[in-house]
Amino acid sequence: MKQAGKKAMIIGGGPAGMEAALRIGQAGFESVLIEKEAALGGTILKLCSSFPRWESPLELVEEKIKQLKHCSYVKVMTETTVIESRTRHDGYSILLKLNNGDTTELDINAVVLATGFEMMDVSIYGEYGYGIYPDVMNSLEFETLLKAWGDGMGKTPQGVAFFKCVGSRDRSKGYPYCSKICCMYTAKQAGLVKDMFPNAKVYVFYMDYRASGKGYEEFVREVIEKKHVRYVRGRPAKVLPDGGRLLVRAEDTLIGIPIEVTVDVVVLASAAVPRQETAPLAAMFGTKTGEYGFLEQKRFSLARASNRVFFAGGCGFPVEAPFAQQQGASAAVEVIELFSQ
Amino acid sequence: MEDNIYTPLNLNDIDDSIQEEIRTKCGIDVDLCLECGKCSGGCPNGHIFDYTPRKIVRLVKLGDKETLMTMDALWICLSCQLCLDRCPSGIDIPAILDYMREKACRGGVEASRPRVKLFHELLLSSIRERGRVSELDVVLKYNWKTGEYMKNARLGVKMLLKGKLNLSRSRVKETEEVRRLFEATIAKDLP
Amino acid sequence: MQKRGLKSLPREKDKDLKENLYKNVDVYRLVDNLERCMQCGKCVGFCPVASLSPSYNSRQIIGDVLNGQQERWLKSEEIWRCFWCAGCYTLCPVDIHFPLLIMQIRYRAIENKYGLKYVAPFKRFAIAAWQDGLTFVPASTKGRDRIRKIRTNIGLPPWPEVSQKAREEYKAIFDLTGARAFVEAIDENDVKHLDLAYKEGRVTFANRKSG
Amino acid sequence: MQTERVVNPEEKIPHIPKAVFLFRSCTGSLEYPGTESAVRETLKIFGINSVMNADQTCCSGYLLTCSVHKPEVSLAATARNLAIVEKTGLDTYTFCNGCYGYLSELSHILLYHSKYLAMANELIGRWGYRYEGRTTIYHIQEMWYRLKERIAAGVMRPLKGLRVAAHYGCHYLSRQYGIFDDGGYPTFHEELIESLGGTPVFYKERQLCCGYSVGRGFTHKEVLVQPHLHKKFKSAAEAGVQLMTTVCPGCNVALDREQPNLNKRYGETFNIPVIDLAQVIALALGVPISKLGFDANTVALDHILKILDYDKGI
Repeated sequence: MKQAGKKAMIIGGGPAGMEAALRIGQAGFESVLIEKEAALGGTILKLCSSFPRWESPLELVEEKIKQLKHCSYVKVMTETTVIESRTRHDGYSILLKLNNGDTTELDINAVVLATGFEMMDVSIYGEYGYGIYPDVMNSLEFETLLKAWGDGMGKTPQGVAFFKCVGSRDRSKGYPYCSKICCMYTAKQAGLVKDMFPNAKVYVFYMDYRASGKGYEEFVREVIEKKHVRYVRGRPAKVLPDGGRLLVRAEDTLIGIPIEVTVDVVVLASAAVPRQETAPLAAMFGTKTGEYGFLEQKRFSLARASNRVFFAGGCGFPVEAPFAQQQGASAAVEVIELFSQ
Repeated sequence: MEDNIYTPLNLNDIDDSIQEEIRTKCGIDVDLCLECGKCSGGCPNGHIFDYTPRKIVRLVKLGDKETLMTMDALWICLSCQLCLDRCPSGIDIPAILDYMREKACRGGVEASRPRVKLFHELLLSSIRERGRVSELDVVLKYNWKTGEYMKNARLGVKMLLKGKLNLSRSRVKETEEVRRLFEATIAKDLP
Repeated sequence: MQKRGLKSLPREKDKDLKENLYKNVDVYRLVDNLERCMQCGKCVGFCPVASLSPSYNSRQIIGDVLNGQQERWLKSEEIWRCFWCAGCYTLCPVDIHFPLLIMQIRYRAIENKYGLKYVAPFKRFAIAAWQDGLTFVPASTKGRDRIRKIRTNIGLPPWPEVSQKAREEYKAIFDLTGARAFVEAIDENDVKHLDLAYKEGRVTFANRKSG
Repeated sequence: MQTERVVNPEEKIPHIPKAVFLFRSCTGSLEYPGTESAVRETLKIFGINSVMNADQTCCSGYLLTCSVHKPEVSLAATARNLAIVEKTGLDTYTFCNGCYGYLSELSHILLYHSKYLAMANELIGRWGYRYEGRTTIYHIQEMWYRLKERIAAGVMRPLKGLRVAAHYGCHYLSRQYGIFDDGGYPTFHEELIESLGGTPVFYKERQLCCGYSVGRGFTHKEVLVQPHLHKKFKSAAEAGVQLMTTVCPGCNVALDREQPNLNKRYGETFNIPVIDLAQVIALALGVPISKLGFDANTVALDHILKILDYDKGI
């Protein structure tokens, strides 16, 4: 029996959004999960394998979709976006654009924003030649290349170089914050390349590697010691074209000499920034965003941005998939607490 | 105007032979090194090493055989095992230095501290002949070879008066076996 | 040949690790953000001088200035090698203008009478500049005539017009700021030997013929 | 060209001025006078009067960065020169990267350290000068890029696909903020060269410094500058560069005068003439060659002029 005035809408079908919708539904409240893409899953659909246990992220998505189908209180609407919303006394009436083009208006009592993060545009780093040399790409684009290599397509690389902290921890051209997850997914990507092409030379240029999670340090050490990825401490200075390949110039700060390396592919672990849709949505629901566009929660609350608006996952700060789920669940708890008053 | 201008090391040209050798011959995997610098911090002679212990492990990774054999640290390392004891990954740096020292001697590389090398040789030859170190023998030979005949002479007299200097040129019974032991190890496997 | 020419460095005690120690180098407050340095090595990776002489390492110079080990660099050969191309400033994630720092280290070196041989060639230019109001005026009359000839065939006045008023004022600025005394105090024939500050601890691939 | 750190031309030069204050460059007027005359001729073609002033002295930045005198002198000299420009009410246009770099750096220091501004104004006040920071400092290459369409339209002698490489020079790109292109991968010179009919060349060491800029050419010529330039020219020669353009007479000196020494020392056969971007534009716009002062160059341009079959006479 659907209770009147107790309907939640979750915007964004990534791990955070799916978990929030599921938990709210399982608690017996109506929840509408809308996703702008055709399929649920968000960014992790693009990834292959995961850290720290090298599992395929698709299994997580399938499991969640199965649970969502199983729960009758949850209504999933893919290829749907929010046009505008009017505030009402007990929530919002939100105008949606559906996949077949027409629109519908729903009365919603609580909104959970789970729009996730995306990669910063690193073409500002002229020295790395992103957007100029085809073989320089950011980590998300590299995931698609990894998939292509996995299916046997694409040219076998002799050398791959990963650059960390491109855009993050950089106050002059990027953002001062550390994007938290690049150290781990770069180690994962480097390990995958070494698995696929054992005699390729794989380098990771780092300043620090931050592996502060359960099984994280062992994961990175395994990539360094067992898979023999060479970690070089020194942020790269320049990428130059050199006879069809790419020459990387950097310093090995641990021995203090300038070094070079010629590779075929350069992967930039760009900073994670909130998706562009986060800012208009936040404005639409009157919630405040922080200095870099991430959503801010009220003090002492888990995920509450304002009294009927909550958020979870990458739109708050870049976060790994499992923790995005946990944040989705805590947003759901606060919604359930709101509905059960 | 000869032109030995430095060109940046290309990481692709690193020859792993020295790292492989140390892995197979000494059983040390330098990839375990966390580059934390604990060894260099504690090293008693670290401040006068041209390459601190951490940098020595780094040199092995960079495959710079030539510097490893000609560096000064090779001969002023006291092999006090502190770096091994402190290393979070248990990398046996003194063993790496021993191995490189043997390789340098065998390769005829001129030692940066000839006197230290001389002292090593005198000790070993004394053991080889007599099965144990006879101090007086080694000291006199060292003074003779380095040309400083009267070095520590006064100290020697004081030790004699206190009975600290063992004058007898003692010898082990089975010196023949000790010699065969030396032949067996020195001759073969080191490249 | 007991010593291999390596004088033993004092154990790098942190005796003078006071706060903003770099202030006694950055006297003109031009590199206020020096403490932001993350020692990330981007500047050395780009540096054209470091790729030719590895003992020149701008990251380590910043590190030493921050930790109070400035004396090591005053007597060094390396601080005179910077090309001032400021590529390190362009790349630096925290916008440290390194050339302005090394300029001030050079002042400290000059005050302690080091590196004068690298300043002497410009003494002539500075003195000539007071007279001509221009730099790079060739010393020889042959050089000056050549310029006059080239300038006249392309239709320019034979010599760039610098008014007498300009020259006097330019010269006066040198006198009033005490720069003239500074220039004249530079003694060309004090050719003190400078030592590479960091040649030890450097992987010398110099004699390795790489591709 | 991209990103918001970089200013787009219409913003920095909203409208084309009738007259500009052309800041005399010591090297530009002495070593390579062709640069100065090319700049003035080209500006004249577009009806821009270039005002020069005999009271303006050397910007003294070069001597400052060679550590031969302390910053007070350069701050005072810069304040004095810019005060002269402010009296004319025009924008300051330099045609040397060094002048541009030092003027903008020193004026930046003056305007952000009130102590230094007061000191400088007090010093130059005795001659009635006072610097308030009203004039903006440009480099002439920004004017060429701003006039790109009119230059392309006015080309009378196209470069016939000549392989031209642009040398940007460090002091302009290292200003980082408020310049026309990102220091990491500038392309606006190449666009200009293309509009003149040349083929721009992106060789590997395109952005390497000329190595001469701050006196290292005098103090460390054999030790550092020649090997450094050898690396740069080897990469340029491999890429088949026929002509190199600079926007700084200092770089011009380094790249042009050093080639014979490199050939002698390394047994190379570099023969790449180096001229200013203004000279290339003037050449393409039909300015008589006699006005461009090519005889000041060590590496002769005759073979280039023959390729473009410009008769040397006009």
